[in-house]
Amino acid sequence: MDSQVRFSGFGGQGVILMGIVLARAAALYDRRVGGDGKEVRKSAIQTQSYGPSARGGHSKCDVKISDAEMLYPFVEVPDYLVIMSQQAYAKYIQERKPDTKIIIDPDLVFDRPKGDVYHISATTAAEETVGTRIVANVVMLGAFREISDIVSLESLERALLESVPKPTHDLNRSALKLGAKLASEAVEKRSKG
Amino acid sequence: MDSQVRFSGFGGQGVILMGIVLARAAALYDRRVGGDGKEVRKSAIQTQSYGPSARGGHSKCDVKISDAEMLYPFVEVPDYLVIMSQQAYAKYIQERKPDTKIIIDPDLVFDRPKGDVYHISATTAAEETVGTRIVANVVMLGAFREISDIVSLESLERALLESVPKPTHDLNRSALKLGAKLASEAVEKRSKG
Amino acid sequence: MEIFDFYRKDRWPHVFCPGCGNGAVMNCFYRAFNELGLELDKTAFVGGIGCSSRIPLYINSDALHTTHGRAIAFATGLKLAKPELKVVVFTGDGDLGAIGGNHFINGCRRNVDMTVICINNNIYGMTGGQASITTPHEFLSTTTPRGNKEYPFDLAEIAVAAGANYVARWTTRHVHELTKSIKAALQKKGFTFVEVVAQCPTNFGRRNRMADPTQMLEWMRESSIRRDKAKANAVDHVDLNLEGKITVGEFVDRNRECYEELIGVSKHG
Amino acid sequence: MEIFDFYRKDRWPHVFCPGCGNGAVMNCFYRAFNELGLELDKTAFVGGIGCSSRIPLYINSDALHTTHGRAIAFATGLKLAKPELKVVVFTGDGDLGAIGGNHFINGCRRNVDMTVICINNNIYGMTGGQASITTPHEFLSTTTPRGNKEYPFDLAEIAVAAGANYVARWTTRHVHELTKSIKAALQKKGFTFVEVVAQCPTNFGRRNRMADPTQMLEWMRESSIRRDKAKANAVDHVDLNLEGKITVGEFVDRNRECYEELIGVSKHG
Amino acid sequence: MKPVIDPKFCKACNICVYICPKKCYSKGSGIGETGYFTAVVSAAEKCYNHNREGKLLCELCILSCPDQAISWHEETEEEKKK
Amino acid sequence: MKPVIDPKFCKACNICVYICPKKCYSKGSGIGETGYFTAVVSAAEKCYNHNREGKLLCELCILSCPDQAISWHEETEEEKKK
Amino acid sequence: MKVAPGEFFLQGNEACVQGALASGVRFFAGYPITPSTEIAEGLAAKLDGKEGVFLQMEDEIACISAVIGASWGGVKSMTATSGPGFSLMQEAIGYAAMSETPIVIVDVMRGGPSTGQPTRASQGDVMQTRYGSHGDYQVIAFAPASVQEMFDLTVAAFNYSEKYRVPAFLLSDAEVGHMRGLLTIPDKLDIIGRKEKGIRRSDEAYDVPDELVRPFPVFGKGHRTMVTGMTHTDNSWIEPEDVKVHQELVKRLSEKVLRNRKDINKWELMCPGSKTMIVSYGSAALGAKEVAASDDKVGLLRLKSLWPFPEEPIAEVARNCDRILVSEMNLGMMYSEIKRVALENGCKKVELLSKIGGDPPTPSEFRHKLREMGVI
Amino acid sequence: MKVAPGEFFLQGNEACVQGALASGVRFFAGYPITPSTEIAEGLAAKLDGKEGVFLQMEDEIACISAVIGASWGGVKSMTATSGPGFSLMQEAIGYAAMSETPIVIVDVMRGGPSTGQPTRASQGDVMQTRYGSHGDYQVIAFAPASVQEMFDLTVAAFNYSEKYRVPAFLLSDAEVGHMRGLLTIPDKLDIIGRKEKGIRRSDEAYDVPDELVRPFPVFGKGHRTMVTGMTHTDNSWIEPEDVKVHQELVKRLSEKVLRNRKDINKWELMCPGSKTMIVSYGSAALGAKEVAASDDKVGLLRLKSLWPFPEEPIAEVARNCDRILVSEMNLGMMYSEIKRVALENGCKKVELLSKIGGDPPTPSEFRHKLREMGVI
Ligand SMILES: Cc1ncc(C[n+]2csc(CCOP(=O)(O)OP(=O)(O)O)c2C)c(N)n1
Ligand SMILES: Cc1ncc(C[n+]2csc(CCOP(=O)(O)OP(=O)(O)O)c2C)c(N)n1
Ligand code: SF4
Ligand code: SF4
Ligand code: SF4
Ligand code: SF4
Ligand code: SF4
Ligand code: SF4
Ligand SMILES: [Mg+2]
Ligand SMILES: [Mg+2]
Repeated sequence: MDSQVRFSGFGGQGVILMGIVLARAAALYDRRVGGDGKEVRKSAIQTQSYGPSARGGHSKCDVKISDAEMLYPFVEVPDYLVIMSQQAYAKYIQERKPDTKIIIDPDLVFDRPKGDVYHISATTAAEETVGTRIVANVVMLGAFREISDIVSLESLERALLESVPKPTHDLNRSALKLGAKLASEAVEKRSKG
Repeated sequence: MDSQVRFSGFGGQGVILMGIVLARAAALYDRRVGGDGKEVRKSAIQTQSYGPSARGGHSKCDVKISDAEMLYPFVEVPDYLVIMSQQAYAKYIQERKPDTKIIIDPDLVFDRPKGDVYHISATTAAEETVGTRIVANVVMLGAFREISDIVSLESLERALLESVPKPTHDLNRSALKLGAKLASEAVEKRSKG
Repeated sequence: MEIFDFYRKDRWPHVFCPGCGNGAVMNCFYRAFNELGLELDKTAFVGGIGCSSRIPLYINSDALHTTHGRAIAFATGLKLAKPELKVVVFTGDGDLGAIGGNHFINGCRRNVDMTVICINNNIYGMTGGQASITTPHEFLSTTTPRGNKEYPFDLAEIAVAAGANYVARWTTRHVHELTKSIKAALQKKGFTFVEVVAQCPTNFGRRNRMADPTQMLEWMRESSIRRDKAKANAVDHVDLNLEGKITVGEFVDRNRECYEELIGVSKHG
Repeated sequence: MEIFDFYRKDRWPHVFCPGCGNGAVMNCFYRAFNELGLELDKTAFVGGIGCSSRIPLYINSDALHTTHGRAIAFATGLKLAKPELKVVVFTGDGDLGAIGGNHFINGCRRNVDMTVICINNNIYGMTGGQASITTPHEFLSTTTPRGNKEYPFDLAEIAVAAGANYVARWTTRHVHELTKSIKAALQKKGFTFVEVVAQCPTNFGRRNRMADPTQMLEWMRESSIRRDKAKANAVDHVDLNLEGKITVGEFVDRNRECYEELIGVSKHG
Repeated sequence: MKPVIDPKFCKACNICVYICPKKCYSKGSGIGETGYFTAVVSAAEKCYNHNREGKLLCELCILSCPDQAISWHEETEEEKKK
Repeated sequence: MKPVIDPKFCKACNICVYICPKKCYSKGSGIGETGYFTAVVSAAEKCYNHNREGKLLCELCILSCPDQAISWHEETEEEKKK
Repeated sequence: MKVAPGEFFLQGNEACVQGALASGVRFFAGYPITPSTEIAEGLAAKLDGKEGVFLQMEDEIACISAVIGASWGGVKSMTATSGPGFSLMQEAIGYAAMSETPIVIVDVMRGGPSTGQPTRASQGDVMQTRYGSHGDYQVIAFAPASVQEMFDLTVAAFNYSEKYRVPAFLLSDAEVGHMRGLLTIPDKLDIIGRKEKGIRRSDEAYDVPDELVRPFPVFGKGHRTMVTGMTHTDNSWIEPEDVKVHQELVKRLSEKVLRNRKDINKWELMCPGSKTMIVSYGSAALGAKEVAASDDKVGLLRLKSLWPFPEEPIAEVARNCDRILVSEMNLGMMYSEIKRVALENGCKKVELLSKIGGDPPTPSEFRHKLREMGVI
Repeated sequence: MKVAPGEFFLQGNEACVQGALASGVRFFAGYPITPSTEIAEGLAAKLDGKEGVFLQMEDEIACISAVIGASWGGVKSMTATSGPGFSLMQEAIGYAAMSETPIVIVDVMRGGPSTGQPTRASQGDVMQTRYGSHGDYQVIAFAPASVQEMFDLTVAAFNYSEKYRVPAFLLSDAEVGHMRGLLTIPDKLDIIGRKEKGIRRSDEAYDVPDELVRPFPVFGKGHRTMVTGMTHTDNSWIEPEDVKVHQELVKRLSEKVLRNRKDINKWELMCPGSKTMIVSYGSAALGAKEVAASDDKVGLLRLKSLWPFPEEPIAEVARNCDRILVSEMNLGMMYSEIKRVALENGCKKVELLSKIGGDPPTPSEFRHKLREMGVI
């Protein structure tokens, strides 16, 4: 089975990193032992929309994860759509299926889409809880993992820590956990609401 | 009917000019009135072997003259082969038919070909008679015309004078005449010998 | 003319990063152009490819956004075909001095009447921060991860040696001097060249401990030295490059006849 | 080593016209190379396209006869790939200064160890006499039938401004001085440049009332002026160009570290 | 005259804050329309051009602002009194 | 030592005639093997290097000849006497 | 500059100069290269600054860049070169196509690859003309085979370049460029002028359907034109990331040339009914002319234009003959295209007479080949 | 420099860097250009002067010139660029072909013509790769469609370049170059070294028939080599006017590539028996993979090498199917070649799915097209 994920936001938020870490985790580490005792591998490809230089504007990063060999590696319509800015919302909200799970940061996205929507205040939470909005993307990634359960927390964490400077490892670990927490709260709230 | 003419020698002798003047004469001026009272035109094309810059070595200039529209403008095997250096002799003597008329300057060509050969000492004659070997090519052209009679003397002279600087007109006229004279002598000698 | 008569306001905010030096050069250019009373419809702007080279597209006039490095060559044809036009080229250190180096020196030599403004941000901004021919010795870039081992060009000195009529260099920390030099360049016939050392916080500053644009302005202030002073100290320009200084000032101001005058080109409207 | 150990005698007489200046430069080069005791098998010769650029093919050594204008770029790759080779470039005013201008100035700047000898005959010899970037003002050529309206480059001054380690200019009327400068250039590390103003009687002389090669040598003798004298009279090089003078002498002799040293390239045999 | 920042254009580079010799500008604190913390004119009355007619002085801010976000405006009567 | 012209290489440019300060060369008059009027060494005995051993002097001719047509040779006993 | 009508004896390259002048060329930038140099030299003598500008530049890239720049100044402009210079011009040729700048480029072909044979003829650049620059674009190219056609097709290149706002090429070769022969300049020539924005004329250029070719906004006339080689909208704002904008633009650039094939393509047909047809162009077709004139088993389709690819005349010939002999002075470049069209149209035997090295195939060589094929 | 075997998660361009290092690249000269720049940046980090040289130069012409020069110094050398830079390199590419210099050129294709779409993928340079320089020559070109192939085919490009002394290309695109995925570097790789004159090794390069490929005389080893882009004899003396010498040389240059098609060409075949076959390559083939895997009416021939033109696998496919759908991210470039071969082999229906603008064709778009064709 394939999972198709799209992360979007504005330049500088680290949206691309989210996709890289997810795909890396799936491709390198998220291997389970199958029924026949053999290692079952996933294949994962990350692609991105690549604008000129680092000049704000919207930014998009796609990840496709497959249990079998990857044939077509691009996301056609995402199963998961993570949106971290109003601009990105406007641009990417159309490309979804009825059952696409949508995860937004409600402090940065002003519109409120209909459907299977999760509100994760990653930016505010990052600033308030771990002290810097720089890791808002990691918070969101943690939340995404909790909601999607596409990869294990361990492999995601391992891929994450390989991709960020050593001195920030603790910070990033906390951010990932914080995301998971926000997600369970959101899920709970939804199931209640 | 087509006439195919090849002039050859070394760079600096003015071999190309010979061909240009002949072709120009044929193309522009050598028009006779035909049986039906209409002007009969020839078509004439001049082509050349074009080496890098003006650095000695052999030099070749072809002229093809046709009574009808020109189809294939390159000389395959010449009807007339004019040779003004030993190097050119070595290079071009092979490409001829049994009846190709060969005209050589015997002071510059050391070999003696067999066949229909005319010896025209154009260079020596130019130096001795008109005072400069610079016009040896024009002397040779005059001789060639006399032998071949492909174009009229008038049209050849007109084309020649258009192609050389005004102050040299008399010189060139004399050279052309000198050539004609050398040619009649050579023809005479041959018919005798 | 207000600034947004000169620039295409409908394209604002422009694409340049926060703090990018291009904007300051635009301000000074507009100021000089306006104060001279020049007319937009009698002026054409030409750019190559690069962040800096995109400025012509923001100006409310005819703009020729060309290929990388060839702006001066395009401008030469345009100017000679329509000599009544004033022609201004916006270019970058990479566009003018790397791939376009030959057209640059030949432009100076040929002396066709045009003003060339080179925004030298010491880096390839548009492509994400590779070293350019003006990246200072030992500075970092994505293609010099161990520090730049080459030494930079002194574009202004080369323009002098190649024959330009007017040559000046300033930094974006010298907005008034820059404005004055742009004016001088626009007024003089022949090939005139103004180089502006400008900040690229995103791709040059960030890798060289000057991520904040104001740090870059401060660096320029500290490194600048007037050319007359530098000359008095008898250091040749290559040595100056070795020291990482930025010589600023007017480098040359002469009156060689421009190419159009020399060939007697007539204005065919 | 006799001269015809150095040159490929089986290719003689060479293709150059009677009286062509290329031959004198070849003599001086052989002399310098031989007197320094350099070895043919440890040297590679690179040329672009042009009469002058064909000299490498006549030398009894490895020769890279390249594309028009790019000899320095080819030589740069060759040298960096095989640093133990001595690399010498033969080029012409068109090859080096017109189409190759950018590689020329960047070569000077980058300072890869090589010696570049430019035979400046003020014309495109090979293609039959079109103006080049060094054709003097008002001189005739097939593309300047009313006299050249452009002003020439001063290649040696540009090399100085661009950063070459050694720069000298002589004419073929200065065979001894030329030999000495070629020696100096071959001995110095880094980018060294020797420009030789040379006669092209066929395509420059003939159109400028100097069809006889000796007239050209005489013209060079009369027009030459030592650079120190010229400098003392405080005329800048552009003005000198205007006057049609040929400044000769050593222009610069400095010891910037060469690129191979800077990047610490190791000799991989 | 007083300088005014257009929040639609300001990209919060803070060059104005750095360059103004009279410290008329300060860093912004709230997120602007464009998502940036746009700078603010915090002390227009200190500017050389405060209550001044005719040719403007200094202008370092306007010439240096990369985003053409600063422009001159008439002061209100109240501001003039500062 | 004396200079000798190789008629297979000489292209008759007459640079040697022009350049020699001692007028050792003169223009040729007869057509050579290559079709050129090759120059001739007409007064080798005037050369700085006439009857000289060791490092050669002057050499303007040899360095200037475009066709590598001039080379040094031992003089014959007879020539040495000139 | 006016060109006097009459008869002249000229070199092919000189006839091209006359054609350019007759078309109203006002700017030429060139860099010397054998065997095209006479075109530059001829225009250097004529364009003296008063009636137009001749500029020799530092390299071929500068030349074609200046030529494009000059065209935006509203004048007809042109360059001429040969293989090595043509290769250097490729980037800017793509720019001219993308920016829809009318310019004329003459390539007098010599033997390649690389420096190859500077003084000898070839037809090795015909595919480069079509595909030499990166990306999708279409051009117009003519292939003269005589002094007269050097003139006529130079005029055609200028005309179609203006009409469709597309770079147009004259693909000559060292033989045709250096050949001397008669040129007749007629009293009246049809010259198409710039399809200028803001000016409506009863000009042929305006026959072009407007949805494909836009009027040309000359600089300095208040249009506030933006010209760019980036993907751009119809009002020239750059949109380098927009899929739709790119598709519309690039497809239109191709379509405006392809859809007008009928208008552009030119050819000569000899003995059209023959069961064996030679298809050739330029110098390579001259030997075939002689053969077709003398042998009625053999006909000739001589292409005077190579791009846009003349599908129709080739298809027509293919439908009516048994076999085709393609002749070119390269290793078989147009051959594959011609073969494809021939196969599509039911002609299954398509052979190649390829000759490189500088000499055009002779009538004898054609006959030899035809004999081998069992035709004669 | 050794490359560690193992599994890595990398960008396509980074995998290319690894492939180059694994092949033993010792010289890289580059000029930044999107979307290829990561290749230069990656090699800048690795080639520090000790184990090889990284050089950023003044332009792309200088880069490829230096790369050729370095190859004559005996080292494996390479450059990487995209459309505009690729166009500038064309003259020197012809020189490399003519001088038989082994070099590798990576073109990460973006949308053209001209500056076009710097950040978006295309396949608009495939014909330019074959025909971009003047004159007749042949090259070798591979088209990767995954991160792994960016590695594998870089190695192949180096190997075949050495084996046949010919410039070899990696024709990637912005999607494949920027895609991140798994790369497996095996423990052992087959690497072909320089076929050096004076040194006989039991190296695969020596399998090449000697009458076509000459041993390579590295500079500085006393060979007194002459290298030239002019027409030259076998001992490298220039003979620019000699017809025979030119014919022999230029034909050999082509033949050594064309005759070894079987050795060089690589492809992937899915559902070979299908009556409808898609023929595609690179990014454009990815959607087709999904379709062919899920629908047994449709097969796929995915070309991994484009030049020399893979006649044989296409002919084979054409002989066994009813119709072919060619899919490419240009307006139909390989399409015409494929159609010719298909027609020759009796397959008459050849259709095109062309998509430009940056996005590779999706499986849905393939299905839509196939439905239109009445296949599914
Ligand atoms: C022929 C070619 N090579 C490379 C590029 C890629 N490119 C685009 S902009 C640029 C560098 C621009 O640098 P600079 O001129 O300094 O402008 P900046 O962005 O720094 O203002 C490069 C290399 C290109 N567009 N064309
Ligand atoms: C790209 C390219 N453009 C033009 C030419 C034609 N060409 C060959 S040599 C030459 C000029 C050579 O002039 P220069 O370098 O001064 O050498 P010279 O012959 O004067 O010694 C030219 C323009 C070429 N070979 N390649
Ligand atoms: S990358 Fe640098 S030069 Fe380009 S817009 Fe950003 S700051 Fe300015
Ligand atoms: S053309 Fe000039 S440079 Fe070339 S060989 Fe002749 S004299 Fe020398
Ligand atoms: S300088 Fe301009 S853009 Fe920067 S903070 Fe101040 S007002 Fe905003
Ligand atoms: S004009 Fe000067 S003093 Fe006034 S706000 Fe601007 S920078 Fe400050
Ligand atoms: S200089 Fe040399 S080539 Fe010239 S005439 Fe004297 S010997 Fe002969
Ligand atoms: S060495 Fe000097 S003096 Fe002797 S022949 Fe030669 S030029 Fe004359
Ligand atoms: Mg820059
Ligand atoms: Mg020259």
